[in-house]
Amino acid sequence: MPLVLKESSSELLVPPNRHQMPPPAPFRWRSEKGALNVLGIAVFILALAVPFITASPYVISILTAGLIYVMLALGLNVVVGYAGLLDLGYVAFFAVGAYTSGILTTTFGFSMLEAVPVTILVCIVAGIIIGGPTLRLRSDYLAIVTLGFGEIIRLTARNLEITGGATGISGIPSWSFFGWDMADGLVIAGIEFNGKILLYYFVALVVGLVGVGGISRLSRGKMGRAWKAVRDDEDAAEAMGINTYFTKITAYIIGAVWAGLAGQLMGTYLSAISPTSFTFLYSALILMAVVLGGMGSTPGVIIGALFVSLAPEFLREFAEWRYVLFGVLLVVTMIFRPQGIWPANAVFPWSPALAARRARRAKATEAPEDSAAGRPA
Amino acid sequence: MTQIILNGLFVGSFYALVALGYSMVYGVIKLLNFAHGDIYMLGAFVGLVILTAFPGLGAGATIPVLMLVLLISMLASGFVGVGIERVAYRPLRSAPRLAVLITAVGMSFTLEYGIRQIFGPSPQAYPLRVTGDPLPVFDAQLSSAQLVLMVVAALLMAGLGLYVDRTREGRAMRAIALDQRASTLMGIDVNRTISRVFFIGSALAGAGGVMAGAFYGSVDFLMGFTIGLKAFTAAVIGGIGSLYGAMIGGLILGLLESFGTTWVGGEWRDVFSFACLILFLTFRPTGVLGTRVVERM
Amino acid sequence: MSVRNTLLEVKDLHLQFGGVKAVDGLTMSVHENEIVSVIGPNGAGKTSAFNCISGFYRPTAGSITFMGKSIMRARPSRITQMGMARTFQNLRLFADMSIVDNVKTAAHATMSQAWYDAFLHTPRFRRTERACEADALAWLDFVGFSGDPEAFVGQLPYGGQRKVEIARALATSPKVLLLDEPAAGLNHTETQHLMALIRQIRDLGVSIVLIEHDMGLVMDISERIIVLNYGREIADGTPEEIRNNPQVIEAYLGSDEEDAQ
Amino acid sequence: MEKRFGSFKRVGTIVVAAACMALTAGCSGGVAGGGNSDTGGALKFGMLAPFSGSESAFGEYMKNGATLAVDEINAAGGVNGQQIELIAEDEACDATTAVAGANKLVSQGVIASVGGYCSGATLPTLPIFLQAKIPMVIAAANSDDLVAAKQPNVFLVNGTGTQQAQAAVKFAEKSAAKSIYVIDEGDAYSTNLSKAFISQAKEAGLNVSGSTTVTPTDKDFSTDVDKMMKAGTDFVYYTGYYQAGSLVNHQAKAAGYKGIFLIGDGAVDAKFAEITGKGFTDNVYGTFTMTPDMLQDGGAWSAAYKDKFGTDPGPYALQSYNAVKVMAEGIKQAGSTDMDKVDAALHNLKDFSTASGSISFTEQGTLTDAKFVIVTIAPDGKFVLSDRLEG
Repeated sequence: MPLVLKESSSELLVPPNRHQMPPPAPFRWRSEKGALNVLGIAVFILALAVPFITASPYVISILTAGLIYVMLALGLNVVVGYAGLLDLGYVAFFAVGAYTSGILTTTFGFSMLEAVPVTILVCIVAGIIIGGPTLRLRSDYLAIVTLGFGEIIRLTARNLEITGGATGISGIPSWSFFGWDMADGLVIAGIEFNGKILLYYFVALVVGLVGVGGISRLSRGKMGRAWKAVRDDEDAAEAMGINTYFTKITAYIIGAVWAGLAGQLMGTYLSAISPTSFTFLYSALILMAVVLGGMGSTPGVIIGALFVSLAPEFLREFAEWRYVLFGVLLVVTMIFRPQGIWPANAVFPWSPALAARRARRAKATEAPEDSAAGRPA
Repeated sequence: MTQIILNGLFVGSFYALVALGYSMVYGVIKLLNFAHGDIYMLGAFVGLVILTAFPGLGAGATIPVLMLVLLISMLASGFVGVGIERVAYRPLRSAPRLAVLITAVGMSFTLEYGIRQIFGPSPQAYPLRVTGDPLPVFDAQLSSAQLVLMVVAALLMAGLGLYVDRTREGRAMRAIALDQRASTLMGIDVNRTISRVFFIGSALAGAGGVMAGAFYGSVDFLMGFTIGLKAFTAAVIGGIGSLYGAMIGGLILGLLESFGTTWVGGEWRDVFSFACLILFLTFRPTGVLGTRVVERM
Repeated sequence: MSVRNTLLEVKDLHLQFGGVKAVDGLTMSVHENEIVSVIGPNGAGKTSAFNCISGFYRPTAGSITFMGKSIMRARPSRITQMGMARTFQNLRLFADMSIVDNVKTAAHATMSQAWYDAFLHTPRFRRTERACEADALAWLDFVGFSGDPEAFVGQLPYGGQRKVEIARALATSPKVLLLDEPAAGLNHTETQHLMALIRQIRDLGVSIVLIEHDMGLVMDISERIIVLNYGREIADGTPEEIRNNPQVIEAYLGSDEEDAQ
Repeated sequence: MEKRFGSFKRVGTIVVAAACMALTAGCSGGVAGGGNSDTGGALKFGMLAPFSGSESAFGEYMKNGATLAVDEINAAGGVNGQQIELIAEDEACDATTAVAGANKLVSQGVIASVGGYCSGATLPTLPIFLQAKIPMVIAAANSDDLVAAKQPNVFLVNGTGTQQAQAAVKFAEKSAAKSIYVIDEGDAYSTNLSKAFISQAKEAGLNVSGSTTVTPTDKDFSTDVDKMMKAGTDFVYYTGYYQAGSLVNHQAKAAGYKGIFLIGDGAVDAKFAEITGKGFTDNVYGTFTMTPDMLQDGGAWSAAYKDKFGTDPGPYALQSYNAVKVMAEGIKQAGSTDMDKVDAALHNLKDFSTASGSISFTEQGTLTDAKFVIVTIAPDGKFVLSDRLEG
């Protein structure tokens, strides 16, 4: 007796020859998805080991900055990669997160932990205010309007007193749980973690992992499919019962909250924020990370973010020419490899070969035209 | 009061000149050319190169020299605009809209930071200075230089208006704006016309750059970014795609900004103009002159 | 035929693009479990009427009620959720998604899965995903698609894509299915399969509204035919009545007086 | 398909194993981190200056000034017998880059910090150097927030906003200004200076008729100029940088402004005259610290700078030179590189003679006498001494 699991009411149309419910898929080491997960875990463990290999504050601090870039790129990937909305003012939410937590902790005496829920709330409101009017627009208007909003938020932060005017906010406390403050280090089993830098590296790493796992899972769920449908063909998505406006707003809000959290993390990590680090240049850099890495592909976006944030540190002369190079890279990528370094649909960069082989197989079984159709119910 | 209006109109004529390029390109191939603001900057730097190469020029009577420099940099920026379209936008003509927009952002970065590497980050003084003694206009004053520049801008815009309305190429442009495929069937060489649109739009922006350099006296690699955004706002206010809309939109934005700065203060100037952009796009996306285009399935 | 209650009721519908009157006073209705064809010369306003009914165009006048509720101002997604799905004349599948994902998107309205279910991979997420996957595969099987569901839509032949689009429309569990020229571009055998498929869908209790030019298919399968010309219906009846209705013939073949001049 | 992915499973496990080994092996050495292991060799002086971003022109001048001082000290036998090595890192006038640069300097074992240009970027590096027990002599950044941080290891060799405002008020009184109008650019430096000036001018009973903020990235300031003219202004104090300052001056004069146009030290640069144009440089004055050409042996200093770097000394080159000299003197008198000893030595430094006069520090680490003077534009476009404000 086929297991009828559609718990919605009976009037729903149920396909007649329903397959027996396939057993829950085992964690298939064999399949590509399984292999990707293994690679992901391996990279995470390697990243965990880095502080034990070289604990120089400089390497750790640029890695933490890199991880914050990865978080931002993940958030923007939801907006640009999955839902196809070109957001050129993404750093506005990064600023909202940083400033909300900064103001709450310095002027209103919140502890950093209490500031987290408020920051999320403020980011949701900001997402609605910015997303609301703009998401009805066509994508090219959306690009300029989000850019406009990014500048509005930066200039407002620069002009208002409460946001510390042009000098920004300083003296933002680090996280403290039940009396223990991040700044005074930690001793676990003999290993002495001193200094805020190391601890924030681990915090950023864990939050990054949550992001990578959570957001890629999100993209495989119902909401993820809705985003991709809206990106491919908005009218067809609407015809399939997907409220495109609501779907776009959700993508926008999830991106906003994620950037807000990254902003809060950067605020506590740097302990001082100023409007100069929220200019359009940073929105464009995050966009480049997403586009060069591969729009809509989590591994690609991580690689893109690390490239954009770490390359200038390692190649000193590159620092001068990086913006010109990024500009050229963007144009070249869009013309010759729009799907980026690690394409979204391929699990591994070399998978297109596999996808092509799979397609040939599909065509082989599809060929005998007069077979299946119209079988009696 | 009239002083504020005069200031607004003067700044507005610069916005209009650059906005024309935006509207033409958008009207014809529905492309938001982010790099358009940077061509304004490029025009200014071409003028700078000419003037530093021939120092004698700066000393002579300013107006004829200005016209000569204007002409050369308009040609140069025009060809750069055509080059950009040929290299970056033509291969993506059938690509999804997102890809073309991102390419435009990439091209804008390449131009901005390319010029920065050549001319250095700090602003350069402009060898040619257009200055004139102030002429009293009611209770306010407008310097003769400002008057000359506004007249030149008006002439350029009028010339463009005639070109688009009267000539054969102009009709071809309007045809492509309505339906690109149909116009190819009517024997219009679409690629050549689009290159011509880029040429004219960029030349006008280049002219704006030279005039700004001559009047204000300094040019830097980021001047294109701000004016690009303002020009787009002007194009939207006027009704993107319509040429006269761009002209009117530019003047309106200039006035809005100068009144805004007087009431609210200089630091809120950019916030004020972006707010106008967002309000217009939300409540009246087709702008003052734009026609309501029904999106056919 | 027993008197079945009407699902869709269109009264005096008007739609104008600038000067062009695309739909000019159309009145029609669709009853439960029925196959209705809408035919008419090119430019008669068939697809425009379709787009008004499915919410993509906002009509200038008249009324459209579906299961008793007016859907004049409803969004297309709301109309689909209420049970009226449609396909498109020029095959609008999601190119970047696999075939099974294409069909799974259609279950969006009926699936009860919040975004945090996916984020936290809760049991409800796994259960609803499996149910949705099973439904999608079943619908693909039902329409006779036997290729690899993980392949990309773009790699399928035209006939295969047609089937996937119908499967996707069915996955929204509709009560009325609007098919916009489903037989366009199909060869003879494929048209036969389509006819059998449409009857099967009707047997599931779904009424079908068909825009079609293939007169063989229309005459063979329809219980009722509505003929449109210049934006309004000029005939509405069984295939036999329509076959020899003078106005229909005139609309299609032009009247004798015109030839005489 | 089967065989193809077996290898992934193996690759995955190998990578995981390697990571664990690294974890155990490296665990002893790596974690200690922090702290400056004294390698005995050269005394490393760290300098953060803007080498990219909008202010990158000033990074080179600062580095050259500091290098000149380091070479002079090393030639004279170094400090306590040890040679000095200068390490410059990019601050890009941005908090994130400055923090990364500061951490890089700490990890390279610097024992002193002599840089700092943008106040907004220098502020977040203060706790990093404090935690690494590194004394700081800040060459250019002079916002009062740096003093408000109340860190014992922070010393400023550039006069703060408050001290520069004192000089401007004295000059306004001397020129009997009847209606003063203050213009700033909304950034950290210019708002700090304009607020300090307005409060002190009001205390001194001067009539401040109004103030406004301009957007530096714009070119057209006619509306701001119009507001200034309507206030019947006869004395303008522009506290921003030369890029916009020169345009505001030009447009004010074009609109018929005849009064004094005083500018802050940020705008005192030969480019100001170049951009504002010939015939628009009269009545332009600047509050500025002593420049080499104003000093008795100043000429020799700029000559030494010129033959080493081939160009004239730019703004803040002198302050960076002084910062290195002061830090070296502090370490010499403290006899060690320990932060607390050096801080104490710097605090009781009495009239240490430098290229721009004698230096001693107040309690909060600022100059006791910032010696701001009034400069004006000479016919050749350069800024020259106009009034020592001694009287």
